[in-house]
Amino acid sequence: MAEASGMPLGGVIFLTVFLAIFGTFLIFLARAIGGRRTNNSAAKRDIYECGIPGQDKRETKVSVKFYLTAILFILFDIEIIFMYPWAITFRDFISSGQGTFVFASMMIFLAIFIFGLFWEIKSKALEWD
Amino acid sequence: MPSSSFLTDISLNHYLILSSVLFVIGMAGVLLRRNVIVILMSLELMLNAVNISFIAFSKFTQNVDGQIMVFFVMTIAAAEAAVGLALAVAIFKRFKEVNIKFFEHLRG
Amino acid sequence: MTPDVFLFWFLALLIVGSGLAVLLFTNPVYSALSLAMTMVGVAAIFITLNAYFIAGVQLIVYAGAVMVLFVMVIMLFDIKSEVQAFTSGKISGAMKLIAVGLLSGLIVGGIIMGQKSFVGELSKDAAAQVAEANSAKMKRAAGADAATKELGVALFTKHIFGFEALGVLLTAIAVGTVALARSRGGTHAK
Amino acid sequence: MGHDSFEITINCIKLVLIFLMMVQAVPILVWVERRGSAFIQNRFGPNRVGPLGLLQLLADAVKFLTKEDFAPDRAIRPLFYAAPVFALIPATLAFAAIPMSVPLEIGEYVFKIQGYDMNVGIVFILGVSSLAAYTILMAGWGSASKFSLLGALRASAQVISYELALGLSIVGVILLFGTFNLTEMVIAQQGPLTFRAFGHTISSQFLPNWGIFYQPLAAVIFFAATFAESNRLPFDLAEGEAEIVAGFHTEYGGFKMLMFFIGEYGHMMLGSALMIIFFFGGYGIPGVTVADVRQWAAGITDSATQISVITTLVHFLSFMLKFVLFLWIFIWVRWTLPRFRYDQLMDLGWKTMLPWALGNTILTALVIYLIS
Repeated sequence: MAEASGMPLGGVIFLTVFLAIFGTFLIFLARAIGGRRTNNSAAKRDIYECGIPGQDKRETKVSVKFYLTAILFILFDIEIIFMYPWAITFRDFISSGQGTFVFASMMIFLAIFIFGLFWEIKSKALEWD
Repeated sequence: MPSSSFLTDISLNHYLILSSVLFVIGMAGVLLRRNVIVILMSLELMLNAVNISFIAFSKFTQNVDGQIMVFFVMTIAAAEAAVGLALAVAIFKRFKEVNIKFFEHLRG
Repeated sequence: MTPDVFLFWFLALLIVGSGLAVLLFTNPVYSALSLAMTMVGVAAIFITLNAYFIAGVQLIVYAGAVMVLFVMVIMLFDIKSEVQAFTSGKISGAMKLIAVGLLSGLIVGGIIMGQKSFVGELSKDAAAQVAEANSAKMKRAAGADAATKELGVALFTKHIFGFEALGVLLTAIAVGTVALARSRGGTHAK
Repeated sequence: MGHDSFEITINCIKLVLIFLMMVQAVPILVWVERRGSAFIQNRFGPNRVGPLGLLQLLADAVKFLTKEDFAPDRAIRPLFYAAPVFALIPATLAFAAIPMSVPLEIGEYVFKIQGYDMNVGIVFILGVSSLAAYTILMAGWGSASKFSLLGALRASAQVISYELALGLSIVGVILLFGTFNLTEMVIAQQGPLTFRAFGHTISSQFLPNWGIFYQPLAAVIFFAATFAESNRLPFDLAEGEAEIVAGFHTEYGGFKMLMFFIGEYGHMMLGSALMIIFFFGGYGIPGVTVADVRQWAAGITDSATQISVITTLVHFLSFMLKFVLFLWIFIWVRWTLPRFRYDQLMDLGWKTMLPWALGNTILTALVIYLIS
């Protein structure tokens, strides 16, 4: 029992820890080997900009579309996740004679999904200009 | 009773204690923090704590219903986060404020 | 110390630590990132409880979608770290802390006291059951995702109404949030 | 991790080896990309250092290492430095779950040629690779530059938009195989192409039983979505010299930049590997089954260990051949197709690929329902 649950997870954790240590080591290695700062002007230490004073991110105007996209992504993502257990059991349901019922219930779900998607498209929530 | 068996025998109780500790952290967050977004995050923390105990019960009673409940809870939590953030952002856009104290003035 | 025990304590520490970090960081970006870490830890706990599919869903939905939305909103609207992150008022704050402490004491104490009653019996009975179920699982080890199939079957027979209702709920929320997000304030954040 | 310390050690070494393989592949891919683009555009490309310019890789690595480590004053240091480290993790974790060959049997030990066998392979891979959005957001926010922030928001919105189409196209694949497990999928794709419908069996001697013949639409959508997921042309809208400079890694240079590259190429490799597993028979060889290969190996040698080693090696080579082919397609497309505009990209993801993937799911379910 210990093996069944411990094996893949132990590998994942080992790899994560290894990667974190390895990555940190690389950063420090690059810091140690890398060249030293010779030019120490304010312009060099500033963020990237094409010849004018650097603009902080706080003055940046950002479209709310990004956040709307993220919200819609969450909702549709969950609906897609709901299809996974359905997809994996669909053949079993068919062979046990419940295929019609499960197929119909998923089609109702998909109809709601498609209605939502087309409403978003029609309401121009997904329009980028 | 912290004994050697408490440390080495992982039973249902361990998962329940973990779950309750996480729940309390989430509740402290809801009560103590003032930023609406952090309060929403603490709510997610509480829901996660409940999910742990659902899954633990599901395993120790060999009943898959607990997992389905978690599935539903996750869905509703995500929906709640979406609506909550949409509300917080709508208020923030208008009043530039995320402090929970400020929200008192929104009545009427 | 078997690997499972080590994993549990490691993950419990990770979860409680990053959960506390959510509470204690005054900068919401760090709070959100530590909450994402908590979510990943909870997913790992689900794997130790053999709920593989739910662990994956936890990663995809919570860590991959909900927390990304939180981080994105905090970055998009540049919600700064607060000067006064915690509620003001020493007395009310203390009262809240006491309430939290009492509740936590109650829960943990209740569980530990109740070890011999309901919970204890359950976990003892369950140990035998788990052994039984595991021996059954060994026999059909070929079907690696038997547990997930079981979940699917239960979802589409017993809980079919909840499933359809959630579909409606999600669509309603998709419509509602879009309406809410563009209600007023123009199309730009500032 | 295993039954005894020997097995645990081997499994850990295996994980490290998989990671090192990915890291080693990056400079080679960069070289192939530069030479390949030069070939496509009728140029020379790097050809001065070493034979065919191969030592250019080494020179580049040395150059990256000796660059000054630099962070802007306004940057949020913890996030700025953590982002490249995090960039390594999602792609590697997901790639380690890919089965690359038949298990190796030495004595009583069975070693899988994959990092770990998550029994919900696809769900695990999707979940882990969806964590890549944090790297982008951390880098964008940590740099404190407006170009980085805009690039990060663009990149993460793009990544999550295409995750929908990606996830939905996989539903058809799961319906087809009825499993989440990648190894079982590969096993299901062995042998000649066989359709079973209404009690008849139609079999072809020439074509292998690959997923692409059942799910061509899903394959196209999946492949296109992996391009967007790995932020590569024609979907590399996170970068753009004229608008947002280098996107979320504007402020990065030297080795930190290289680590982002490893992450990007890691996603490319993951996309190719998944493409092979889902639609091109995994490590299987067309027209030959694993049993055939084992029999052939038994004709060469008697030792059971050697038979197993040969079988594993042959299938590993088959996997690698397909893998390299798909990586080349990734590079080829980059230098052939023009870029999209951002609104076109979002339109393609939400209004074209998502409905088509939905249609594919419904069609697959309908066909499976009708023929059985």
